[in-house]
Amino acid sequence: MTVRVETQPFDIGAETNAFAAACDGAGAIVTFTGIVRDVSGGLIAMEIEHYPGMTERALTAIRDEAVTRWSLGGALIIHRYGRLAPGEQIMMVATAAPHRADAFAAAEFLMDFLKSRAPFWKKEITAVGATWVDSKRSDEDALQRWQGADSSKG
Amino acid sequence: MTVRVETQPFDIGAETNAFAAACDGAGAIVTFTGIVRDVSGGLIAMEIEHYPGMTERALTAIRDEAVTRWSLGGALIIHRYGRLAPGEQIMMVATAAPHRADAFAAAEFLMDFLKSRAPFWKKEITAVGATWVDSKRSDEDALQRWQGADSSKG
Amino acid sequence: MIDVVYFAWVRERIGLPRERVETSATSVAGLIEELTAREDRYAAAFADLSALRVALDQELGSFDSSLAGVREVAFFPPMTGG
Amino acid sequence: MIDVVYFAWVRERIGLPRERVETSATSVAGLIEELTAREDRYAAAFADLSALRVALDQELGSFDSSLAGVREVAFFPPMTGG
Repeated sequence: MTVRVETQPFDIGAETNAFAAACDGAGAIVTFTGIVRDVSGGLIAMEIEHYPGMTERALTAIRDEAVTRWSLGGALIIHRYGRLAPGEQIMMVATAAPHRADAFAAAEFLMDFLKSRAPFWKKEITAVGATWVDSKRSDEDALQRWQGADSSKG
Repeated sequence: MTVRVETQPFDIGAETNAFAAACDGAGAIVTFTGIVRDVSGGLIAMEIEHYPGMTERALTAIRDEAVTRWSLGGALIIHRYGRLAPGEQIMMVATAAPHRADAFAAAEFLMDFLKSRAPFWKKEITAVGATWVDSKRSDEDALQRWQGADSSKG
Repeated sequence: MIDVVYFAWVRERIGLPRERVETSATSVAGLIEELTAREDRYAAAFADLSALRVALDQELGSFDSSLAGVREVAFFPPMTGG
Repeated sequence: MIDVVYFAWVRERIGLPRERVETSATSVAGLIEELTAREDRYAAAFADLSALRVALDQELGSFDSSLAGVREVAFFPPMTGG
């Protein structure tokens, strides 16, 4: 049940193995990894700013909510900040549950809340300048599916 | 775009890293790992039988269908057979896509089809005997959500 | 002549994984009838068709499927992969 | 006295990450009015409130939220984590 906010790169494979080893008895493990994409071909770096203090608080609240909604054997959130190169991992979540439906639902829930409710902001640095990444309407919409179902078991 | 059917254990972390490295340009990677669970407390081993030839054919067809439905940067299926101890990995799938919704949907699709359409059969060996695992109605039902949406992009 | 293969408890009930069968059946259902008439262990394996699945040359089929041109028929319970 | 913190383009537009503000405002909206009246850079940052989010003592709030007992107010654009 770990939440980490850090600057240094992490090893997806090593984190996945450590998570799986810690989740003794789980039948299903889902991981999601987000990677810096060079969509337009000129990306030099992505700078991620966050709100120290609030970030840890928000991630912990999101993780606790997921653990309450589904019977999870484990939940992990790692999110980096600072300057990242294209191809580097931005963040990962992992969930463990007895059954696959819960592990998948919890991982998607964590991602949807991370995207729009955790205080991170991304800036894309290219040769021609820097641009703050706009929030996506689709990310805000994705939160709707978790509303009004606080007591549902996925 | 790999499909592997094999007896030996695999390293989830190493497979995840190799998959991520091969999926250059992907923004989102989802992995699912299934692990032998000792539900009732007396499990000695799980024996997995499969249909050589048909298995590879079925997994490849399922993988190809996922690649057609979603714009995937990569898709991996590994499934073991033979005798497995509790806590060992049974199988894993991994998907890579530009966006998380596609990576999640494709991974769930692969799992739903693997569960009920790939020719594997599980037998649980306990101190009191051996029992073939029954197929679950919920697994068959899970397939329904993918019907009639062959041309949809998730 | 057709290859007939069995998996999981179907294999255990019939007592062998594979056999070559001389048959005049034209459909899967016809083949099942012939096998069932042979011996009790076949009758036991095919007693409840709703618990069985069939593949023809390694593609899922149905009990109505024709055997024309088919080299291998497989019988097994619902699959439990993943 | 209240700590006011800014992130992302709000921070860039206002030109500082954090300041202590002497305010008589009782709500977030009141504080924004006071800041907007100060200088153009504040007016620019707060021109479109629909593009802004607010947190009170590190919990998301709204522009209607009361400042009673609040030690830290943060202004930032919609979050783009993950």
